[in-house]
Amino acid sequence: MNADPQAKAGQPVLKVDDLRTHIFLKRGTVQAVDGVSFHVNAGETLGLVGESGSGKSMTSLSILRLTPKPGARTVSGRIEIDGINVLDLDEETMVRDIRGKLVSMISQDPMTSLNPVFSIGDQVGAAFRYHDLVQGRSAIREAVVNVLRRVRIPSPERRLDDFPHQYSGGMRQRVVSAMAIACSPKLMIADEPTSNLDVTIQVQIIRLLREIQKETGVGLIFITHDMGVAANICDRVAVMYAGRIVEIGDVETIFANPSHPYTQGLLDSIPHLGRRRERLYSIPGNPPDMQNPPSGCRFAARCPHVMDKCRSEYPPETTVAPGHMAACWLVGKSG
Amino acid sequence: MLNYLIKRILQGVISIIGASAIIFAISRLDDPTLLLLPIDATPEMVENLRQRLGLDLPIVQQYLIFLGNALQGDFGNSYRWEQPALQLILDRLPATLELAFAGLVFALALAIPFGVLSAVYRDSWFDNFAKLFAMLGQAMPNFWVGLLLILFVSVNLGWLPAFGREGFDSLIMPAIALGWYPVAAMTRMLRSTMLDVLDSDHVRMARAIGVPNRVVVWKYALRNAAVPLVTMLGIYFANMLSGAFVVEVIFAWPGMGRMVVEAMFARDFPLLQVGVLFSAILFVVVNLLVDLSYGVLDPRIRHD
Amino acid sequence: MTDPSRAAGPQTAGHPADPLAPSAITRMLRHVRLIRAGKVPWVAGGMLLLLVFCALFADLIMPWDPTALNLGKALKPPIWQDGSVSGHLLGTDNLGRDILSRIIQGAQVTLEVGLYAIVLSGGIGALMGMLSAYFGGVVDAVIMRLVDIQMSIPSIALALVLAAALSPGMSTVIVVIVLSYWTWYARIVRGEVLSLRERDFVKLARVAGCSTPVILWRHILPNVVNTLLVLASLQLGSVIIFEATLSFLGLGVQSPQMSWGLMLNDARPYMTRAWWPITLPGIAIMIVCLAANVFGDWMRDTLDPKRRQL
Amino acid sequence: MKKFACAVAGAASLLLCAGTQAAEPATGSLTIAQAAESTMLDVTRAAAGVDWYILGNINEQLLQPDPTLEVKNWLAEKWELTEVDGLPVIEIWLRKGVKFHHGGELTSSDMAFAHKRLANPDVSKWPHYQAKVDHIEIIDDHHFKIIFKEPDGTFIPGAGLMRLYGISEAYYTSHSEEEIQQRPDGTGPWKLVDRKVKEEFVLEAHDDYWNQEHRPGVKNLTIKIIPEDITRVAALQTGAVDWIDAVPPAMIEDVKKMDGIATTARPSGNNLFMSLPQYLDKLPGRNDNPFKDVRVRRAAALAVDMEGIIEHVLFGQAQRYTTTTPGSAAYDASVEPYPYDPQKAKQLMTEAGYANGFDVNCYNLITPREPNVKEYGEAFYAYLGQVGIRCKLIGEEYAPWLARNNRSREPQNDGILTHMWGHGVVADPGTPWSGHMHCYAPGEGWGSYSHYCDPEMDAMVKEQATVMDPADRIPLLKRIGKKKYEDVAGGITTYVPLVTFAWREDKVDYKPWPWMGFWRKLQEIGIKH
Amino acid sequence: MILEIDNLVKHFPVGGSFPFGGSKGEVKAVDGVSFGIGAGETFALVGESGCGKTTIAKLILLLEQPTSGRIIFDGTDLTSLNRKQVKEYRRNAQAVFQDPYSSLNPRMKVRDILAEPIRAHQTMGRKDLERRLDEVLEIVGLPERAKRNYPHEFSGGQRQRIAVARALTLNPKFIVLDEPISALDVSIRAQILNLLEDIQKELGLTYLIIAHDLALVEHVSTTVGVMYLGNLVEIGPTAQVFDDPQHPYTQALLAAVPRPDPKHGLSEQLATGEIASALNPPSGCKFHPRCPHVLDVCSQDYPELRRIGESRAAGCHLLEERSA
Repeated sequence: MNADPQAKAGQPVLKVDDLRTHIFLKRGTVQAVDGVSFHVNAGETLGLVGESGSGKSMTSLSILRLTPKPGARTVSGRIEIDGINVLDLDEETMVRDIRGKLVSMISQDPMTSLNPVFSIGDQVGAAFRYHDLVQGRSAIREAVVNVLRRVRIPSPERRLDDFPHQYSGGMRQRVVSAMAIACSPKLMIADEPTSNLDVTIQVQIIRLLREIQKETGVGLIFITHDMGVAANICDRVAVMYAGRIVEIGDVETIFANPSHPYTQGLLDSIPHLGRRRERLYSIPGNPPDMQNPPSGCRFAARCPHVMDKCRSEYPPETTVAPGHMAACWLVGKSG
Repeated sequence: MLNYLIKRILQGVISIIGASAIIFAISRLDDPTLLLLPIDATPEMVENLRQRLGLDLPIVQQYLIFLGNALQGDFGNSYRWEQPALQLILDRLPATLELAFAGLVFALALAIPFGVLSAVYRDSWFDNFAKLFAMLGQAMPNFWVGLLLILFVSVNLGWLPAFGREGFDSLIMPAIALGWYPVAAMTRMLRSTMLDVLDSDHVRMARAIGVPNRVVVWKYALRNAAVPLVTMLGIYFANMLSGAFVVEVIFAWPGMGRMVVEAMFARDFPLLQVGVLFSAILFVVVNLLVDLSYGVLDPRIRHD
Repeated sequence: MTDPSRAAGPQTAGHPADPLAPSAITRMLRHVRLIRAGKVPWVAGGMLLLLVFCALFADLIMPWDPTALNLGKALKPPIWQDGSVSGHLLGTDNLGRDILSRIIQGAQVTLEVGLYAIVLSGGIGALMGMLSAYFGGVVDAVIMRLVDIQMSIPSIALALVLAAALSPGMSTVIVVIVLSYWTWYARIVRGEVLSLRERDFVKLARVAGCSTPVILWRHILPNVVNTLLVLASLQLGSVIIFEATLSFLGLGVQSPQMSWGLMLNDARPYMTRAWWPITLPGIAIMIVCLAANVFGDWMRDTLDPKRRQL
Repeated sequence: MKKFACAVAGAASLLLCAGTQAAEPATGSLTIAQAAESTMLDVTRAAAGVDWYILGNINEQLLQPDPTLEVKNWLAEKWELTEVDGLPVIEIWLRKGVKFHHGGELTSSDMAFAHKRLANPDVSKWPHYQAKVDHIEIIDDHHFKIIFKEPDGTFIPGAGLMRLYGISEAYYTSHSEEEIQQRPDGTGPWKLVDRKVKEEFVLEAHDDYWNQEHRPGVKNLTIKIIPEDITRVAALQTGAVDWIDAVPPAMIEDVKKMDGIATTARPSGNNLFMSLPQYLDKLPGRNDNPFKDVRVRRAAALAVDMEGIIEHVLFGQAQRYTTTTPGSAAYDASVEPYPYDPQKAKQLMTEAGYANGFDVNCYNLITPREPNVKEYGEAFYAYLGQVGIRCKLIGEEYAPWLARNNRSREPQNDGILTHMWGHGVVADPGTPWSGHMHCYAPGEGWGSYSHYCDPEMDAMVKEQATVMDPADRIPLLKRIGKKKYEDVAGGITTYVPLVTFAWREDKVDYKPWPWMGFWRKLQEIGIKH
Repeated sequence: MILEIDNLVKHFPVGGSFPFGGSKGEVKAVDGVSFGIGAGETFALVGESGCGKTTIAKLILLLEQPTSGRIIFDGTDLTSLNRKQVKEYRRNAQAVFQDPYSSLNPRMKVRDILAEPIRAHQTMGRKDLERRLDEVLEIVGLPERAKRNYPHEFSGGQRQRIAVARALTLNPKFIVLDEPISALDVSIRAQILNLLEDIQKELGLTYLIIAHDLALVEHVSTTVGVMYLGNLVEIGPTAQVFDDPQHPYTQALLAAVPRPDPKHGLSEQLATGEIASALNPPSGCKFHPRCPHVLDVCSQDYPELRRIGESRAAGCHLLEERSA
């Protein structure tokens, strides 16, 4: 893994190796994340694309070690952030040294990601206060103003003592971003940060994240279900289906030359602006029940190219081209 | 906020007038004169008394007279004490308020740690213990708790005074008897609110930037749970008042509850009326305060 | 409180800004976790069944006539204590009546009061709540003001006034309980219906051309049934306590009818002499209430995965 | 001790004691507890029995019984019953040197004022007791005459004991009605100095009290109101209070066993009986009324083991009575209560034609006006069932019960009814008998509580109402009592409750006195030294 | 024209309830909107959240009463119908809503859900009813046995099929589709979209589709109306509007759509700021605070829709300048 050939810019800030996070329920176990491996380099954006329930959010929470308790638990794997395996750390160290400082998160819904009863200054300031980076009221205030300015909040001095409900949706997402970047983490996880925003605002946030990344060189995991957004922001894309990564590669490759039938189907089934009035491809069937996933390829039941082997054996991750891997028996065959 | 306040006060006034009309109407279903005279009183004496009390008038007229006088602060004389009923109640009000307040404090003192820790350590032994302990309070009539406390703590052990209102000691047992009941509901509400808050995006966000658990729980989350908790306090205040009627009797607590209970047995309607009306007024006022506190507790409402 | 669904105006963004809304994962987790955590409370359910059994077959299972006096056997302790007399498992009261038999018979009154009160208050409250929410406007305002008025009168105080006017008794107890509890149902059902009314299937039923009664009957009511069941099961415990309290104050069920609260009242003078008459009916109340509450909690967890504050 | 000396000198030397030797003012303080609270502290307005618990210590009458229940001249030094123009006149010589709490000395005009106030129906709860008095003629400050319009048999030894209280005209006319209730004035041994409703009364010994022989031995007395029985007993046990009244029957044994606690039991002013609906021609659901047959009434009286009920239900806190209790003008020791004889009862039932018994409504008073009254009723009715008088038990709370008692109210009594008051304890049964033994005569004031009707009895009851002279009156009352007993008239007499007082023996010096406040008169209570 | 909307206005009062009046203000959800839908057409209303498109759908479905304006369906004005006429209208106009979880009554079996519209309108023999239900189920591609199940036994996509089936039971002419696929999983969306297209072709239906996804709108609609804060800012045949947007808002909206094509580059940001509150909308052109081409006149005068070419219109002062 160290000699990862795809490492484009900088060193990997995150390496995830065979991560398995399961949700344990009385009636069975949901294998929400079931053997996921990928890495993120500094200054790079990795898109984690997939439908709801494909395990992308659970992957990101596993990295932060914030999987919902009790119930969800990371059962195996390795998560290295900046060379530290966070799965070995105790909770106290996670709080003190990792979360916020090494890795942080921008959560999905700007309307619910801010605590309604504390002021913006208070909430953004928490990142400084609890990491002992900045001491004293006025110093923290100043730091907050600075970081709010970095996320392009107009006249942050005046809006510091406002409460979240006094901010618009887009502004709130900027505040959340400010909280995430406050302590200059090396890795940032953005979990569908724009899917609840209107397109005109989405554009603003995407641009902001790009700019922040350029300024700080932070590694970014961008989780989305929208192929368009992924194409817009990501350097590399990992496509998840039913708890596993089915395809991973450069963004150009994935969109131009998708190798996994799921990726292909997904791209064919969404309407593209400018390509009007063509009949869309529709992926038949429904995603599998994650409590009883099929033993073979999880996409087998919906795949137009399904073979007998697909139903019995899970296809290994196969290199299609350098830096482009897909988990499909077809790839192995043709490639 | 001001509009809202005016609206709430108006609503409160409507409630109180409505309550007074209902209580008045019910009270007039019975004729209390026999209880107010010696057993060998002559029919003329009964008639004389009925006239003096105004009970011979049509009920609507009686109510309008009552309402008119009440607006001038005259709630009539107690039949039995022949003193202004309002004064009798007002004299006793502080004791009742003290008891209700103590009951709420006791309930909160248990419910807050129970609710918060149950949510944090959900499904643990503590969660189960807190649930059981709280539920026990909800499963026992407060008078029974009171009697058992008197029997064991006062009579057998001699630790606390069994009656009266003298100092903090005498407040403990009535407060327990009164305050235990709502603990379960408050704990459950807090636990479930805390669970929701602890599962919420903003708490996850706070954790994600490295805010320590104790801060998340005791500052971020608890503060979010404050509004539902205070709302509940407002509603349970009525429960405390209701409970006080019984607990005061058991512990010989000199509050208005006991007086009102006796007024019922004596069919002392003016006193009963004022007592019940004051409970209603207290309830309305407390809930108005609760509504006002939302503004303090929740900035969204403050700026509305 | 202002009603959010009416005040919020036309179009809220796709996602209501509820800061407490748990995420999708947690929602899923919670739903399932509750089924895991909320084991069917066999013990509680069994206790309630026992109560029903006692009430239904009281005449068959009572070892003694619960009203038969035997002054010579007054205040004899339960069977396991010295001085007990044979045949009286839980001892006798001050008139030598068998406490076990009286507790069994008390179960009858307890259940009777409970059922009447629950059915009536639930029925009235649900109807009021549904009408209030579905029609809104003046209907809503009038019903809600009634609720306010009702809520502002403490239930014991109402019982006092009613008892003074109507004379205490079982029917007065039921009237008081119904008057005190209908508001509870009405408020919760109203909230429920307000949100149901905004649910798409109700709107679609209107689009389909269904009349209001049909919508109320087929779409609204079946969807508040769970709530009503949960409320009813939670109410049982509190009705038992309430009835006991009223009877204890002398406002409730009156001798020669008997209830556990009345037994406690009767036993009060002897509590220093004999622990059993004051303790055992109280324990009966406690057990049944505990069972009712545990059962109600379980119902809430099972039937009300949203876990609103019922 | 001067007090002691006076007591030895005896009642005859009362005047001497009071006139010549001023006792040292009492000192110290005691806290006692009572179960029930007096509400109306004005002798004119007070109606409830409990009001006298306090008023009995503040106000005094012309005559009063002493601890042996013998009626003594009290505020009256001497009185005489005469007749002028065929109408009775009572001439009274008032005791001299009787001082009011708030100053001034009792005079004849105060008594005339008391009469006027008591006769005023707008103020008084007792105008009917003054109805036959025409006026009071004042002769001098300590000598007046009560002039009657018509004879009033119960006026002198009656329930009112001349029915005139020594109240200060000056005080009552210069204070508002509210003030009077807050701080009543009187001549009694105790003066009310403070009062907290539902909490306590603070009394102070009246230093100028005229009766030096029977006076408080303590200066300050606080009466706490503790209605809860257990709490009250616990308060005595823990020493929070030094004396309590109404020890609950169930706890008598416990209290007696306590260290350093003394108790005494005294008959209360109440008497219980079971009223039979003899006035009806038909009982509900029947074509006849078995209770019209005296054999059935006697059977009912014989059917109940009252001794057993007293022992087990009332814990011995009761005594049986027949006509009236000792101390009453009509008391007749020769009349024994009906024994418990179910055989005889069944036989009488058979003779009367009710061998198979019959069903009847039985109204049971459930409000604890007396301890365990509900249980007593339950037990009583259960015994009746054993001889075939099968009860349909119906519990009634005090207010509806009171209405059922009263013949002018609906619903009227159509069954057996737990009843109380009506035979007159301490003094004279004339007034209650007028209500209970005479046929109901609407508008005439007779039989307003009567469920019994018999012409012969009517004549006797009417007669006693006009006979004022004790010499003639007492034999007449005894005749009525005898007939009442034999006919089981007005109901089956059952028991007189006993009230038990308990106090800390080492601290309290207490001698019970009877009064309308039924022994709560704290005439002689003091601290032991 | 099967449906014509004429100067439709819907204002919602905020706050205030009986008997305490005193409303705080009005949300101008729909503020004078006119358009027409031809038979067999698919008309799309597009715009960001809060623009009033869903309110228009509700008004058309008679779930809300308009403040003013007219809605003419097949020549009759819906705002003045009696109860019977309303029922008749409902036969012809049905709807499919966004959330397939909320739009099916969880307490009813699929059979009853589907039969409900029929039962509300006519008495039909049991056999005929079953036959009709089977028909619609076949149309939406569900097996007959689905009738016996409850909604929770189906996946989101299947539920949306049931919802479509229900809309079809009465053989309506016109269906309102309010965000019909946005609540579905990405891989399911195309299924429903294709289904809707097939049904339209087969049954000759007219659709009004409410959506915020421009790619979707371009894909399905024949005519499009772009809404902003309660106003229609641009309307015209979809192809023309998308190829050559005239209103700056349309332009910004289109530019902002992320293309699933990495070569296309980052979407452009042509509008600044965020949508204003409908409670307190900006004066003049409501888009002017965000408009990159704002003129002085924009903040003062409301730009009425101006006809552009044969079948298009847009409401912008720039167009006046251009034409002037």
